[in-house]
Amino acid sequence: MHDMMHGVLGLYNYWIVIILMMTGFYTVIARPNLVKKIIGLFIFQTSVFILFISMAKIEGGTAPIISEGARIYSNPLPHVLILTAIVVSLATTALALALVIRIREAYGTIDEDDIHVQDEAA
Amino acid sequence: MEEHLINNVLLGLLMMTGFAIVRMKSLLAVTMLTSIYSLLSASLFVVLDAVDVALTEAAIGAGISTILLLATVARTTDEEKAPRHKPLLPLFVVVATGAALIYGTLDMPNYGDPMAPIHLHVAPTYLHVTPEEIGVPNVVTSVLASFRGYDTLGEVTVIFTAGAGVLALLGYRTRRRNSQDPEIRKMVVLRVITKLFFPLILLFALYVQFHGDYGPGGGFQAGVIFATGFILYALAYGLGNVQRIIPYRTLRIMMVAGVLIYIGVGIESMLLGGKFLEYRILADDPVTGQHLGIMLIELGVGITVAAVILIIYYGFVSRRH
Amino acid sequence: MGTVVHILSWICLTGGACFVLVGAIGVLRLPDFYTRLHAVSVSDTMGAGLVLAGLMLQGGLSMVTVKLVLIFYFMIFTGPTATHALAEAALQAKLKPVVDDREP
Amino acid sequence: MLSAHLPALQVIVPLVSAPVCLLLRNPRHAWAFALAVSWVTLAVAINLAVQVHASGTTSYALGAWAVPWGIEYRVDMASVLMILIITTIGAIVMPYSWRSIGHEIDKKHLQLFYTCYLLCLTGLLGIVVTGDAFNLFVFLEISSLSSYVLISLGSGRRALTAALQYLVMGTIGATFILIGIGLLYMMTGTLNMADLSQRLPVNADSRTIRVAFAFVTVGVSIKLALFPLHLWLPNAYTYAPSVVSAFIAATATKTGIYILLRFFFTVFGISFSFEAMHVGEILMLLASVAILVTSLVAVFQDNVKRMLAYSSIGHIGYMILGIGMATTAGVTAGMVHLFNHAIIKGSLFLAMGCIFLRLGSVELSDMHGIARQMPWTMAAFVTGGLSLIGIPLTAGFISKWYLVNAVLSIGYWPLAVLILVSSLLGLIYIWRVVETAYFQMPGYKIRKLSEAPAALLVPTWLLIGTNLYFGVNAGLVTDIAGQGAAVLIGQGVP
Repeated sequence: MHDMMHGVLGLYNYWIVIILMMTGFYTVIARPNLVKKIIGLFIFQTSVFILFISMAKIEGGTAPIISEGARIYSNPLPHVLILTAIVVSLATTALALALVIRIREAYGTIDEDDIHVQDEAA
Repeated sequence: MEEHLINNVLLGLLMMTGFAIVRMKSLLAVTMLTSIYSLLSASLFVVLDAVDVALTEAAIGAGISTILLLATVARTTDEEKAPRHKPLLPLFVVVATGAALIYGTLDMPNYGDPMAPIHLHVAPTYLHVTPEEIGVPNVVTSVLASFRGYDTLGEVTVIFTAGAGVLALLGYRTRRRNSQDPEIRKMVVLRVITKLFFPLILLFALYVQFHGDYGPGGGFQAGVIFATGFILYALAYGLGNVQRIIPYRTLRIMMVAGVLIYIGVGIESMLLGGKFLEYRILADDPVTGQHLGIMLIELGVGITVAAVILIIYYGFVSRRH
Repeated sequence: MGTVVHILSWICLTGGACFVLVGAIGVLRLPDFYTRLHAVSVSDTMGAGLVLAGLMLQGGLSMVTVKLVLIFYFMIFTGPTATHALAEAALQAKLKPVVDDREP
Repeated sequence: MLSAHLPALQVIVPLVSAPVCLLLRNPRHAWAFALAVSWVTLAVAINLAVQVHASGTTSYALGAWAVPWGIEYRVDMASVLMILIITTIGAIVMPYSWRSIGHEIDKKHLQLFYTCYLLCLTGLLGIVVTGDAFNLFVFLEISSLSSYVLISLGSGRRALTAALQYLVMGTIGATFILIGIGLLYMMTGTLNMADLSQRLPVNADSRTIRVAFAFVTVGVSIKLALFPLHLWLPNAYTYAPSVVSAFIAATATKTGIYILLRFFFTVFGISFSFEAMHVGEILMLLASVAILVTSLVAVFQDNVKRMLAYSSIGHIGYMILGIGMATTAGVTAGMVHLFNHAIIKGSLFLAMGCIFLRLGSVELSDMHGIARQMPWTMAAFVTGGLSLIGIPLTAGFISKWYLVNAVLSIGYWPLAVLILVSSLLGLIYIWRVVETAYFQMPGYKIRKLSEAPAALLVPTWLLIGTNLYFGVNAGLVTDIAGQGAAVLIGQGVP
């Protein structure tokens, strides 16, 4: 029982982050609106970043900038990975939104169902 | 204790924002909520000691991504139609994925546990070696630019790809001078304040660029802030006026130059007899060499990022409504 | 650090928080865009100013305080400008304020 | 001096050329430049292959940081096979591209097209040579983002939706891979693949590692279009410009399979992947369904490019089937087919590009009697088609021979029947094209057509020639594939 409590207290942060990730994931796959899809993708990715940064944290640590008086530093490596991943996410978002603008110009709609109907008719 | 409290409050706010994003139909409102979501996660990153990441997330997620989303919503539509099918399959997929992930957490080390494997292997070396061999206090910068400098080259290439992609998809149009909305021209306060802040933002970008070795910051964040200055100017004074200051052709050269500076440093170190991106042989003293290498590649990153973001912005905004 | 400074700083921080809270309640309770904007802008500028002042007292004479002063300077300019631009945009979009036209 | 840097040069050469290409003013110069670069890349690849063949697995420490603190390039025989596929296809497709792409996309986009092509090449090669899990993710994104752009440049608005659909699914896949890598990192503290494989057995059977395995597998399966996660592929291949269809069909999904091989055999290890997680059985089941279903669907397609796309999903099934067996014979068969299918599908898509150039369509209903006007193009298509079916003396036969042998050696004879049935289905869909092109009366529009220009025919026939050569003289490919499989399974020289 004690073990279980310990586990819950130690892991609930991750569980909340997983719920956040799934919120984004759901928006991507369930919504027909293309802008909403891309926002979902963005939320999904941002939440994965939170997962990575959470694992870098050390209880009582400080930011990994070497300074007098600090003894424990949080792990810098996930920070580096996520810096890269944020850039990747921006690149993806920009490209996706550019495509959405072009799709709107070509189809007059950004709703996946409508686009499907138009494609079937053609 | 306080840290945990702040942490929990932020996570709670993130959940509320996330659910609101799923439920709301107005895309404009959802865009603003997305920006808030990003800002909240940036705050969370500060609490979790990831200051560099926080700065980047605030600039990218809450800043640039929001601008791009707004531009898209303005050029498409604001209302989301209701889905035609009941989302049963997506719901099932999401629940299954989430359950799998939660199952996976059960054997994970506890949050904040100093004895977790990631804190024992590889990372401690970075913290020990950085002061002697690289000589910059910000370990994130040293790992980013030196130990895993090649990943960062990949990252610059990714953003370069995005720039090329948006150019291919949206192209660019040059606007005439003073061609913005007459309505914005009436907003005198906004225009005066913009003029006041424009140089300060550029100055701040330079600070972030060159202070990245010592504090949070670096080429990436600086490039974004630099671009934001110009975007602000474009909002208040019209795209045409900014395109006169930095025309498209300059941007294209900048975007290429940044990547080439980065790769150039790598090739130079190869020519001097080292491995690709081996900075320590760039100068007589290895630590100076590391310093020099990091400074140069951060400069390359900054130039490319600033140019690409402006190119993307030009592409989005010059598209007709 | 003296106890007096400490107490003063906490007074500022709590006061600032109260102002922000009042602003938030205003956004929820007030009837239309303009009044809401009014509530949030005025009280937020004050609230943020007080919080920053409290933090400066905590920081003492150091680099941190210099940075806080800069942030203060930044906020005092941008907050009202943003509010002004919002109100202006709303006016131009022909958003009518809700007017209480009952007889007094 | 250069030979020491070969692994790095393999990626840096196209990487440094991409930005330069964007600066070139004249599109023809951009093309000539990209052409030269893809040939140099092929030359580097051949040198690297010889080097690895002679002296075993080669490692290159980027930034001279020791493993596992820095990023490492690690080239073994399995990577060599992939490098050769990617660079060969790249080198053959480039001369073809000038006439074909010049016809299909706007003039002002040509520099951007070649830039994105070089970026895609960079990304694919980066995935194949890297020994670092996160670096793999970064280069995967470079190749994916550039291929989204390349696909979106196709003519017609459906190219845009195809690209966006691919982007959304691809990003979900990449994010799954990122989650998997994150969990792996969390349990081991390292990102280097060799180091991971050392440290994983200690806590291999933890629930976290199992989930990490599942996420990496699902993520990569989206990227390589494993049935039923293939939904993005038919549209992407159908509406992309012809050259892009050929290049991506021949390289991108193959690279996905390579990533799967790397993770299954190198990172997680054969005993964890196939014994603890039973991924072999799952993969073989999905692959069997894929082979049957997509071959059936392909029979009913009227757009030839779409038909080829469905056939690709089926052939990905063949490769996965081989890998799923997890025996040396099976993995060898999978890798042999990896190479052979790349040259077969490449040549078929190139032949379709010739037809698209002249006809402006690849619908069967528009192609009546086209073989009379374009005999060389259709002859290339038929030869490629025969190879796709697996007629002896073609490379396709070698693949199927290896695959059937591998299946029979573990006694799964129903699978051999399945391969036979799907080959018959292949015969049917190729026959539909042959029947239309050779035995129907050409319409008025067709009679005005002339044969495709030599600039297109020569590269197409070059691939067909390669195909026939490896159909007779399969030694080189089977040798490399066999060594690659041995290295992966752990029986070869490390």
